[in-house]
Amino acid sequence: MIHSRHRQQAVDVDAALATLLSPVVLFFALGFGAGLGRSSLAVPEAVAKGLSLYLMLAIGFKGGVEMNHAGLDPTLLRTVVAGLVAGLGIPLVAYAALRKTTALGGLDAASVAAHYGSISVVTFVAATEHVERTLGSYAGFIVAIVALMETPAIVAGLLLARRAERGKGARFGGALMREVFLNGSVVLLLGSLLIGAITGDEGYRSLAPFIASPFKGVLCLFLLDMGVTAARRLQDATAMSTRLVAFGLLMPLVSAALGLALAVMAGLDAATGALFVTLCGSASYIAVPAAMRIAVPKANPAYSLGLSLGITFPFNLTLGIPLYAAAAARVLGS
Amino acid sequence: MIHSRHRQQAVDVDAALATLLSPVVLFFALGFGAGLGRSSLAVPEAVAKGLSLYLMLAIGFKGGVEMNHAGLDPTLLRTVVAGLVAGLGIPLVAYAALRKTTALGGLDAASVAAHYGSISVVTFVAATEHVERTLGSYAGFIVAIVALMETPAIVAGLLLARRAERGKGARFGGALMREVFLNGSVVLLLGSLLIGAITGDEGYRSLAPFIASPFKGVLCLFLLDMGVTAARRLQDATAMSTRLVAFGLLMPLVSAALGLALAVMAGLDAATGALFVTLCGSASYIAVPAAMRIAVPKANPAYSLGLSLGITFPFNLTLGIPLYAAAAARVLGS
Amino acid sequence: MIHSRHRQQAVDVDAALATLLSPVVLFFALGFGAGLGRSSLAVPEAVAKGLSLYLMLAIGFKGGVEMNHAGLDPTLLRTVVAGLVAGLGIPLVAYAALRKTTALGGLDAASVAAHYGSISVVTFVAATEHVERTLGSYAGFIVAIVALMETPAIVAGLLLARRAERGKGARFGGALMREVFLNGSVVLLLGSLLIGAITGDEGYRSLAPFIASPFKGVLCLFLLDMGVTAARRLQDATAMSTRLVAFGLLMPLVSAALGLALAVMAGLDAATGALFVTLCGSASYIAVPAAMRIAVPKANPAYSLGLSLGITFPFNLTLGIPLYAAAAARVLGS
Amino acid sequence: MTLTLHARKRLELVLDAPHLERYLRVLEAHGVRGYTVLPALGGKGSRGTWRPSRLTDASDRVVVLAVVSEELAKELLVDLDVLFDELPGVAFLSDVGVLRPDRF
Amino acid sequence: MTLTLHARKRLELVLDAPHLERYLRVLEAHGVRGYTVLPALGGKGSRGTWRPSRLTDASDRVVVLAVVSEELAKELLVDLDVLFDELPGVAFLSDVGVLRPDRF
Amino acid sequence: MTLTLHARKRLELVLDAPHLERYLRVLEAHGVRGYTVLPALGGKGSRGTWRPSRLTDASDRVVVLAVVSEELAKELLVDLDVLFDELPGVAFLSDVGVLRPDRF
Ligand SMILES: Nc1ncnc2c1ncn2[C@@H]1O[C@H](COP(=O)(O)O)[C@@H](O)[C@H]1O
Ligand SMILES: Nc1ncnc2c1ncn2[C@@H]1O[C@H](COP(=O)(O)O)[C@@H](O)[C@H]1O
Ligand SMILES: Nc1ncnc2c1ncn2[C@@H]1O[C@H](COP(=O)(O)O)[C@@H](O)[C@H]1O
Ligand code: NA
Ligand code: NA
Ligand code: NA
Repeated sequence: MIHSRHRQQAVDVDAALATLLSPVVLFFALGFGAGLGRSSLAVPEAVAKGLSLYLMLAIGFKGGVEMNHAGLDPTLLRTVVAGLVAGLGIPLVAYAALRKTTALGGLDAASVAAHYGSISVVTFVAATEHVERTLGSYAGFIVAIVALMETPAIVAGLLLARRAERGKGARFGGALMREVFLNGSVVLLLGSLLIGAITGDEGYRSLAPFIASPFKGVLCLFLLDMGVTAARRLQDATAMSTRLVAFGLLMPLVSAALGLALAVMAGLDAATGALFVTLCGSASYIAVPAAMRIAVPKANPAYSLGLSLGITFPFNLTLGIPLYAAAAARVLGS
Repeated sequence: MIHSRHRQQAVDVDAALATLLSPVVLFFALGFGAGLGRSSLAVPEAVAKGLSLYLMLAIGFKGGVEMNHAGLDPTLLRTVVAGLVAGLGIPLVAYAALRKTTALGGLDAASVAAHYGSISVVTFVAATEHVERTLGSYAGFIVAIVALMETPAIVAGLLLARRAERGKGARFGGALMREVFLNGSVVLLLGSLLIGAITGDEGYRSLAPFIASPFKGVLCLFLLDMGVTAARRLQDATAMSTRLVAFGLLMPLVSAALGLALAVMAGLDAATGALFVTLCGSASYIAVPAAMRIAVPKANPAYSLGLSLGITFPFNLTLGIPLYAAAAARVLGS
Repeated sequence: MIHSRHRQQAVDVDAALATLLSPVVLFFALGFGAGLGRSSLAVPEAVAKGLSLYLMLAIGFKGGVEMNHAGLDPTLLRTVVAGLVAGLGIPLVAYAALRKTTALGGLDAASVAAHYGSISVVTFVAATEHVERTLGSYAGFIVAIVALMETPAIVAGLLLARRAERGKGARFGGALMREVFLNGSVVLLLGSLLIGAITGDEGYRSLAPFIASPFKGVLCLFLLDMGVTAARRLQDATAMSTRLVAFGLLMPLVSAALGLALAVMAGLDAATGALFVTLCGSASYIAVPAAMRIAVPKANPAYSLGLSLGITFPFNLTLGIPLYAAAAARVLGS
Repeated sequence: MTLTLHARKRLELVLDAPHLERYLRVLEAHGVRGYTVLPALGGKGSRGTWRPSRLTDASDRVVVLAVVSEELAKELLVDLDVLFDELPGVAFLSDVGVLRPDRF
Repeated sequence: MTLTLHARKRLELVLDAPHLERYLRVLEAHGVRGYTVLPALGGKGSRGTWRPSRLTDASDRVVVLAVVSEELAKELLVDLDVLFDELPGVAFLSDVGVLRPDRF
Repeated sequence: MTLTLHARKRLELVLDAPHLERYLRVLEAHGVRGYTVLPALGGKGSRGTWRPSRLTDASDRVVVLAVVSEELAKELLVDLDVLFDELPGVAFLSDVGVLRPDRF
């Protein structure tokens, strides 16, 4: 028993090392180092956005093709519920933690909380690489959960902001509703998933040389850019207190633990569960910032982006993902 | 006889359905829906332009390699003449139709007419996918015809604009001549065609992993963007009367019918003929708008782009192409 | 003897012709022609920068994988020294030549000299295509030399500028040091090299569909853009005297001859030597212009970019590379 | 020959891109007949320095330029002043002359 | 220490990108020694609202900024007024001070 | 209702992107509380016409816009004048009115 646990730990450490030394993480580290050293290395903004669209299209389509194979999974519905619980619950925990332990005001705390309740698509994509290598294939429907989990936290964050400033700071409205339910990444992920599910293997064969073969390389180039961006965000947020930094490092662990409990309840297998846990542990930097800007204009984006991009994202990419996967393997059985 | 026609129709309908449910069209529909719902989904302009260059380079090069195989085709010259007739004739028909049935002024009608006399490269590219699947391979030289047919309609539109406003509204000049004969898509298509013809199979082998394998995937991403753009153009053009909308839907059918007659005269096979008919039925949204802006500055581009991108392009992509291909198969024999 | 020299020359001419008629050079010529004719053909700036990053990432990574195979090469150190000598020596020669034969002032001559002492990554990439085809595989460590040779010439140019204007025109400082040692291309090349060396064959397998298969095609698209840019630079520099033009054509030959001597001393094989000679013969248009702008603000970039991009780059791409490779093959034995 | 210039006001706004629509609605409500939107690369204000946020346009700023009559400018400022309580943004007003008075 | 500022005119044009060359030719013809071209993202004018046309630059607009002497400004306006009959575009003129009078 | 406008100075700089940091350092040193940086597409000056240099940003220009008090403007001009001896760049100063005087 103890013996096998040792062996298991050795495997975990090997897998974690393999991930840390994978091109994907190394290119991120390269960008991060360049950014910290204020090198002139920079991926043009338009190209970075294009790469991000590509990754979402590819991951959505592949998920859809998987769903086409597997048919409707009985655990799908339970996972949807788990995703909703996480998306609405995590912001409450985050908000309470921020108000208790840091000096952030109500609006800023609400905005940051919304970021942590939502998810990071790139963290998810990087996690699929690790999970496929260590735990095998995952259920395609998890991509639908990715899209689904972008939104509820925005609503939670908004309600928190309203409570914080009685109707003044936070606004609902047409523009916001569009941002919440029709934001680009939700539409692209769900749309590609649907197209993958409709066109199935035939569609996959015709698109594979574009969305499958070069996928990992594109991810490397994208993470190079994410490294530069994360380093800049970290530097912009130099005003951040130690307590805020601690929040950025501990909150993902809290959310991931919650996610693991939910994964058990939803009856997920280890691979799919590891991805679900990663989603819970990750923080948004695309959909939520845009929505919060409209909904809570007086919140300062330097806090939320500094934390989600500058601290939590690098942590998850390097240490978080292997940790979440190892925990999921233990608890959900590999 | 009746029996076989039935079977033929069933085949047509199947092929049309297959095209409507192909990833290419579905991604267009996704973008179109996102655009209509005013989602924040957007491909950066620079990336969209880059994808468009890629498609032209790839289609031109592949056409050139085909020509290298086939040698000079005796029907090439006849097709050139057919393309010239279409490029000069369609604007006259379109102008007369617009002046008779809509409230457009002379300059605007001339500008719109020029758009319909020229061609849409993306419609052509999408048509090659459908045609290859249903009618087999086409003559590579048709790509030269694509490049050729961009230009004559501009001259026709210009003459119409001059007649409409006696020398005041429309200008010839160096900048315009460059736009007409050296516009980016003409140069890239013809240049890539030539390079493909020179380097032949050896060139093809070295470039295939770039221009052939991922082609369909790139087309999907590009059409996602075209969907968003087309929806925006349609919304910008809300001021458009029912009669203008009717023009946008019927004019391609008229042009395609003319194209079919010309394809018969030129002696084209079904696959090549289907592409020629599609070219006639399509309307420009790259070369002609740029040229008209210089040549007829007082024309309002909202009309021409609203019609060509907002109405005719979606129509052709979904219903037009299968229809043109079916008609070509019937008339030219499959 | 004479007989074999004839045969050798025939081989050289064939190889040169094959390079001149390769898609890579033909697409450059297409862009160059379009630029001279002032066609509207244009690759968006962001896309061009993205392609350039891709090429550096790919070439760096491939070099690193090669180094992983070969282990540390005993000639590496000698080549480093040779690169330093070239990077510091060529600017001195160039400066003297410019001051003797042209009317350029001290600051402008120093700036141009720095460009010629540094290297052009794209010329190098194009040369690898030619060299691999004609001389076989080269040592992966040469990519490290590429990165290394970007920098010393900047220092040399700066010292020349200081001498020319006693402390007034040229400045050292934090921004400049960053530009010199952490400029984007140095960081990306060396970083990718390192990642390739760390991840080796396994990394290569996972990234090959992105960085290896489509490489040549991407190079074609990039060179199309370089053609347009080079033509524009040439036109902007119409004020350039015949003597300046002569400098742009002869200086690469002088530098290449120096490079050949250094390659002999360093004991390089023909393929690696040909690339080293090409590096010496090429002139920078990315790293050095940026550094000179900060270091010697009063120098006019129209001269340096007109010469390096408008004259030397096209010369090297078409005639220079085959010439350098042939010379290296003769002298270093093929 | 000298042309007469007609006095108008040049209103210049710097605001966050996500709020552009709400600001333009104010302009439209007052019947402003022309304006131009320009991109900004970065800057500094009461909320610190910023640069474009790249993957999301949440921190992009734009400059809106509108040349209007003096009365219209005054009316606009009243409404903009209210908006500035809720949304970030700054406004500058200066004098310009225009050639075709009927257009502004 | 206070520096003297010299009075000049700031000419601002909003025009369609495809016609930029023709406008610049007018500036060059009058010997304008400096100008700057800025991109625009969108706007509204007599021909309705517009946004960049993406695949073609047919509907892109630019802003041209030129600081010139008063006489030169007057001369320019006369020619621009003629051009405005044929091409779309608007012009605004205002007062500025510059440090180095010999340059403008 | 009419709002009172407070008089301020609008400083506009056109400079080379690689030197932006050094110019901003001057602004920061004088305690400028707000500015906006805009991209430029091309232009002409004493060093000839230019367009963006694409692969390197060595020839890109930017426009810096800062609205400041009159005293601050004067101080800034003195320092900028010194900088112009060493670096390329031009400065224009004009009058503007602002709504919230405490911010500028
Ligand atoms: N005095 C100023 N001059 C020019 N631009 C300013 C000024 N103050 C603020 N801005 C711009 O307005 C933006 C928003 O200001 P704020 O909401 O105060 O951070 C800043 O990021 C600047 O781009
Ligand atoms: N009053 C104005 N203030 C600022 N920009 C304007 C104004 N009027 C027109 N413009 C700009 O000039 C462009 C062309 O105007 P127009 O030709 O009248 O449609 C518009 O799209 C706006 O970008
Ligand atoms: N009179 C002017 N009006 C507007 N912009 C100018 C003027 N003079 C110079 N500039 C801008 O400042 C840049 C640098 O000027 P220079 O250093 O004189 O070449 C030019 O490229 C223009 O973009
Ligand atoms: Na989360
Ligand atoms: Na047509
Ligand atoms: Na060199």
